[in-house]
Amino acid sequence: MSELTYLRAISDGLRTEMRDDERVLLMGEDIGVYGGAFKVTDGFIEEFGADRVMDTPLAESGIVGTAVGAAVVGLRPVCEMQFADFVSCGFDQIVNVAGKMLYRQGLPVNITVRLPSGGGFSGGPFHSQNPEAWFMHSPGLKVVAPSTAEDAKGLMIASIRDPNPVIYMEHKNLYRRVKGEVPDGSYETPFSARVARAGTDLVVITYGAMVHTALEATEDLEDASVMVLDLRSLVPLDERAILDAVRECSKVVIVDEANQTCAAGAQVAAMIAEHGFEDLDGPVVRVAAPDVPIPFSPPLEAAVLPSVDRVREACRQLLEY
Amino acid sequence: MSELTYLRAISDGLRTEMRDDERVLLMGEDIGVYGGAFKVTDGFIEEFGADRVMDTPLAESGIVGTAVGAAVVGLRPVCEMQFADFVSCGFDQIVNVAGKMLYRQGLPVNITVRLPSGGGFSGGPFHSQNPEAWFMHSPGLKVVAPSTAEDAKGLMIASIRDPNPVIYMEHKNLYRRVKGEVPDGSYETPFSARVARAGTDLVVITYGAMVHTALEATEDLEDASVMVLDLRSLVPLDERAILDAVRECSKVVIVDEANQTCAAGAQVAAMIAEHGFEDLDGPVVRVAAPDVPIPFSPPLEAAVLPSVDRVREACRQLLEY
Amino acid sequence: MATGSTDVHIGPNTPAPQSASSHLTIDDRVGLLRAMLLMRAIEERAMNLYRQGKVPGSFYDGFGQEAVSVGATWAMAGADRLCVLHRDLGAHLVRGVQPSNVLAQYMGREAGITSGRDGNVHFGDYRTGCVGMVSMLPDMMLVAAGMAMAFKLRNEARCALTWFGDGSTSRGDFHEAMNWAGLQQLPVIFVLENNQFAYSTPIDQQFAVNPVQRAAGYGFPGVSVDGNDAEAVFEATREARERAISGGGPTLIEAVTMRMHGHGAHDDMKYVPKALVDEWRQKDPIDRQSARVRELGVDVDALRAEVRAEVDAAAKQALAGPMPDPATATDRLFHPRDADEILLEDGAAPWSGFGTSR
Amino acid sequence: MATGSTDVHIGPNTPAPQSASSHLTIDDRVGLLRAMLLMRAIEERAMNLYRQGKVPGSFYDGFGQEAVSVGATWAMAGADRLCVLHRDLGAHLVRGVQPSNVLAQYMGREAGITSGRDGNVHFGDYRTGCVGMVSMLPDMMLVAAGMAMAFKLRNEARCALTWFGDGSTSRGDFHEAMNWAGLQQLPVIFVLENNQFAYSTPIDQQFAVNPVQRAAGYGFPGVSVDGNDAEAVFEATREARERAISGGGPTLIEAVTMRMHGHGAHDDMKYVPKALVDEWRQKDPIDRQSARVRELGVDVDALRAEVRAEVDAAAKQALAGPMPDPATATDRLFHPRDADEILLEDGAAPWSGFGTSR
Ligand SMILES: Cc1ncc(C[n+]2csc(CCOP(=O)(O)OP(=O)(O)O)c2C)c(N)n1
Ligand SMILES: Cc1ncc(C[n+]2csc(CCOP(=O)(O)OP(=O)(O)O)c2C)c(N)n1
Ligand SMILES: [Mg+2]
Ligand SMILES: [Mg+2]
Repeated sequence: MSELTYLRAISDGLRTEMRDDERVLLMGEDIGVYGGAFKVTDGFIEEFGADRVMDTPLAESGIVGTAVGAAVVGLRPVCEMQFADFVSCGFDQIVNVAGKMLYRQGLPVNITVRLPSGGGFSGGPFHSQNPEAWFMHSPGLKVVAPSTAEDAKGLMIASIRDPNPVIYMEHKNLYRRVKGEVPDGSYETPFSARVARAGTDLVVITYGAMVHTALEATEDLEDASVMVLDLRSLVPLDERAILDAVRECSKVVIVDEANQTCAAGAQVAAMIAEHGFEDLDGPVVRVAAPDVPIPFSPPLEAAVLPSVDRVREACRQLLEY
Repeated sequence: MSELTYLRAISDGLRTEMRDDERVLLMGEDIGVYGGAFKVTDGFIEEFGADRVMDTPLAESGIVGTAVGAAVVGLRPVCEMQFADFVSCGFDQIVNVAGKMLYRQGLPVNITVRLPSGGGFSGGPFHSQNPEAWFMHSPGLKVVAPSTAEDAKGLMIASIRDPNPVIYMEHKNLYRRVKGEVPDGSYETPFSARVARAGTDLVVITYGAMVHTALEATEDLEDASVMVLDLRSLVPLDERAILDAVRECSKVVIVDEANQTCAAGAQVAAMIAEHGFEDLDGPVVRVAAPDVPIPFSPPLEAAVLPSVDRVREACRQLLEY
Repeated sequence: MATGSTDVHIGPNTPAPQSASSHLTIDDRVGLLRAMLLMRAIEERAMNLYRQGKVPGSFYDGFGQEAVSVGATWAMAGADRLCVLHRDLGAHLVRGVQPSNVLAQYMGREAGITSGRDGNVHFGDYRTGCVGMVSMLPDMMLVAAGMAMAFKLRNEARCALTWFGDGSTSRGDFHEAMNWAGLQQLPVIFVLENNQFAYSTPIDQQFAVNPVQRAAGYGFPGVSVDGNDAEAVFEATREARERAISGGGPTLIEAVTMRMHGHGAHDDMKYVPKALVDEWRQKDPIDRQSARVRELGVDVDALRAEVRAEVDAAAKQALAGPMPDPATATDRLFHPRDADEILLEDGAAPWSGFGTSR
Repeated sequence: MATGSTDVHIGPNTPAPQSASSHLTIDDRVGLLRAMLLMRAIEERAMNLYRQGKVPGSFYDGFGQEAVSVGATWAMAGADRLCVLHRDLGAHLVRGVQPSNVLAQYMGREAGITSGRDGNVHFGDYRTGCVGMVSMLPDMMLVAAGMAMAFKLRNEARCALTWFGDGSTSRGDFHEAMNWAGLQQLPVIFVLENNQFAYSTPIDQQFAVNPVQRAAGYGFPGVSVDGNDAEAVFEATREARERAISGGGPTLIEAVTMRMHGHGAHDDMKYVPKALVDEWRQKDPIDRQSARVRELGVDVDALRAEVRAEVDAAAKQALAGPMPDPATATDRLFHPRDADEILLEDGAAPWSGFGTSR
């Protein structure tokens, strides 16, 4: 066990798997000599060399497309988009080439695509997006979103080993803010949900950075016992854990940092409205970013991103329902 | 009034607006000399010339990006993606350039992007997609999806006149299958829902081709009175009409041809679960395509796309609830 | 065995006449013809099946362009890897895909390469070292570059090859792949199949300068070759492969040809000047190769008859096969963790230069 | 008025000496210097404000590259249209954007061009004929091509210009824009700002062949120019504009320069060889232009002092302005149907060749 930041835990996951498996290589812009825009791969090029820590041209479609090619002949590329926002430039290769290869022709595509995502530090409209829902809506891709250092490492290792394309959402606002005990060596975190805090009166269902917002918002909520369910994996979605939580608590708040329409939270809410309806003791409440680009200026950004206060208020109102 | 197919109604909308407004120009692959892969613009180049019915290179990012440029200096481009599926290749220009320009810098982008979408004729994984949810999740874009010939024309004219980027979903499987009386001359269909059939026991909420599936499935459903609500516009979403229908009927089936996770139907279901909860008399049932690419072979495709039978069965079960 | 040796050969390793590539035996030259005949016969049969309503969706063929896929594939070793495009059925046949499976594919049957999940020539049989295309053009150029990148990283003497059309060069992925390949000097061969049109759009509405001239701007050679001459395409590809596997980097080969049918079965191509079609009909690649091997004393009519019989049998077999079971429609979305790893496997490589026909 | 005429001029229309472009008056030459000084002073002030925690997010500047944006914009008419990139603050200044609004923009204040919706140099003031960039590079090349397409379709003697970096040339949109512009022979100018690096990645890891050499492959000229010489950049752009508005089509201009600061304020650029930085420090574009106008008898120190005072006042004004009201955060997602149409408007065009300084 070592105490690591979320960021170092990601690095540790990558390093562990690269040491164990020489098929793993990293590809991305400025990940080699510079160590990555966020320094996730700091020191990697010294240990693994430029062939396995590849500084690529500024070309997201190129990164994903060549990674697919390398994967089907036996490598296991992990691609970094410098910011999750730039994945729009490699979108087609992900959804049409990587996502549909196995279903169509029986050929698995073992790539992992790292998306440093999310807002909270004045990144503005192009450095704050949470694009996971685009990929949830695109069949053939797995999507994971760790919230803790331990899961960041374990999900990284599991993503690389998974024979399918995995979109790995890493929230930039957790990189240095979140620390935790992380097991040494190799381990995998399953693609399933985790009860971040047990509770019986209400469940907050969320993932990524919003797990921490939810925990903080409900820490001290009068006398209510609030469960926080951390989804960890969005595809596959742990429907059983969600429905169990709904059965246990009867009241649900879903928190999502992404723009609300058709977000991950919409899918969770819809699934509950269909399969957990009888267990519900109140409306399925959602807290998410309104449908606008994430603004740059701190007061505007704070008004848009789901805050501890907004989540607390939503829980409070629902508890009173 | 003339009786037109859905396809001809789209053409009529384009032609009407091009005659009225010389700023309107069409851009796309094979839309000029050939008249478009589906012949929507058949004869246009003869009437309007190659400058206004522009055969472009095979480059979707190029089509959208240059259209944005032309729009901000005063033209009103209508872009055709040859199939909706290829919009993934112009995705970035739509979501990041067109969608965010007004919010960021106060400059509206008046473009319309036509997406011939949907399955039902063995188009296979790359000629059958329904990508509207990607755009619903991307702020700054309007999204419309007509189901009738009359609305196809009226929404086309309204989309072109709307100063914002509009994603116009035209379902290929309606092109020649659906006919209707269409007013001559110029008119606009509002970006709001329409009651396709009144009813009081259950409402099927849907849009596009599935409106017809829903109508057929519930035409003769024992003695139940089934409302069918045709959303017509997905952004903005007519939440009031949806909630009114839920209040009236208390039971809801949502039908969506797209892959189910994070689809338009997920958003509608989530919205109802939050704001219509008290009016619900049963689970919010969804019928959608499972999360796989749309297969080519007729028996497989039929197993995946929502069918009249599946919708009828879902309604029947919910009515019995 | 779909292609390669044939009953109609004169004898192994008979030297080819001066006029032809000195790297082709007579067996090779007949093999090239046979593969082209087979491609054409399968596609003609498929077109008939389409007209009979047995092929769902639309249907696309490579009539008149057979030399491009057959000639290029003939130069590829078993361990090489290919991304095969929509005019290039010949590549699949040379690599060993069976005609009956191709016809089953077109008809959406269970025995099709994709088991009915994808249609027409949108397939790749990973057991032959081929990745099937996606529709989005030319996405596969990047996949091919990526395979070559892996070969280079692992220091393997192998190469990757893909085809794409003239129109496809307008898209960004063309550029990203060209730049990547040139920058990393990858063992990859890009075959630009210039058939004068992209759907209805002639090349002069696609680009101001022929893209083959762009190769230099990426740091590697671009060569033009008569795309209706299978031996010329073979030879250009062979040279490119030599360069690739010896560390000399990528090559862009422009195969100049003509799309002799409509874009798809639904397209009457009335936008193409009749004179142009007439002109190219004179250059039919099968006629050309037939004349060559006929001069060598090969009984081409017998070869044609043999191929026809093979396709008849294949069609019969394909038609007898079942459609896929709808209950399987949602299977295989994800590969299980505990299942065997699946990677591209070696394909057939009939060229005599590899010392073995399979 | 941010730039253009100045108090320190010698007299209008004094002919420029032989060594400089014959199209620049002394006023022009001083104006170029003044705009560069202003750009540098604003960015230096912004960097201080960033260090004081007054600029949220990161901060990006164009230190050492001032000649590229200022020189190119100087050649553009009011009716021309620009897409301005992240090293090109000078373009905004020449077009008439006020320094206080720029500083307010960096600080996320209400008076910023985007009212706090976007950060740093991600802005465009449509009232000056400029479209602000999106981060995705080089998406704006297509937008610029599209504006030029509209001009050509409407038969207007106007052109569009945009900048982009060496690294950005690797992306597909570069190619789609180049191809589109060449095919349609559009009145567009592409200024490739080759500052030797894309973030940490040197140009030899971005491409095998300098992209300026690719222009020919798209059917139009590519020219290289000393990007640290404002007058040379002006002259190349002026010529390109002449060609563009007279129907001669696009031009790719490579402005060779060096990124003298880190990629952003957070970047110590230790990956850049010190010798390289030292070498380029000798070529500072402001020093060069200062020497020139000093030779003409202009009091450069007074000019510097004037600019400094202007920026002091601007900073004061910007700091005094409020942050945006959070209640407005979701406004203006869509433009109302009944609101006035908003299009790009004409910007300032101070070049004497246009006969008016505004
Ligand atoms: C990205 C993309 N856009 C549009 C299409 C639709 N489409 C299919 S084939 C074709 C023309 C392709 O022309 P070319 O590349 O010359 O290949 P050819 O069919 O002539 O062999 C088009 C536009 C596509 N497949 N991919
Ligand atoms: C499509 C895209 N991918 C990644 C980035 C992240 N990024 C921002 S600037 C930069 C380097 C740009 O280099 P260059 O084009 O040479 O411009 P410079 O900053 O040197 O002026 C990168 C990789 C981006 N902005 N856009
Ligand atoms: Mg072609
Ligand atoms: Mg640069």
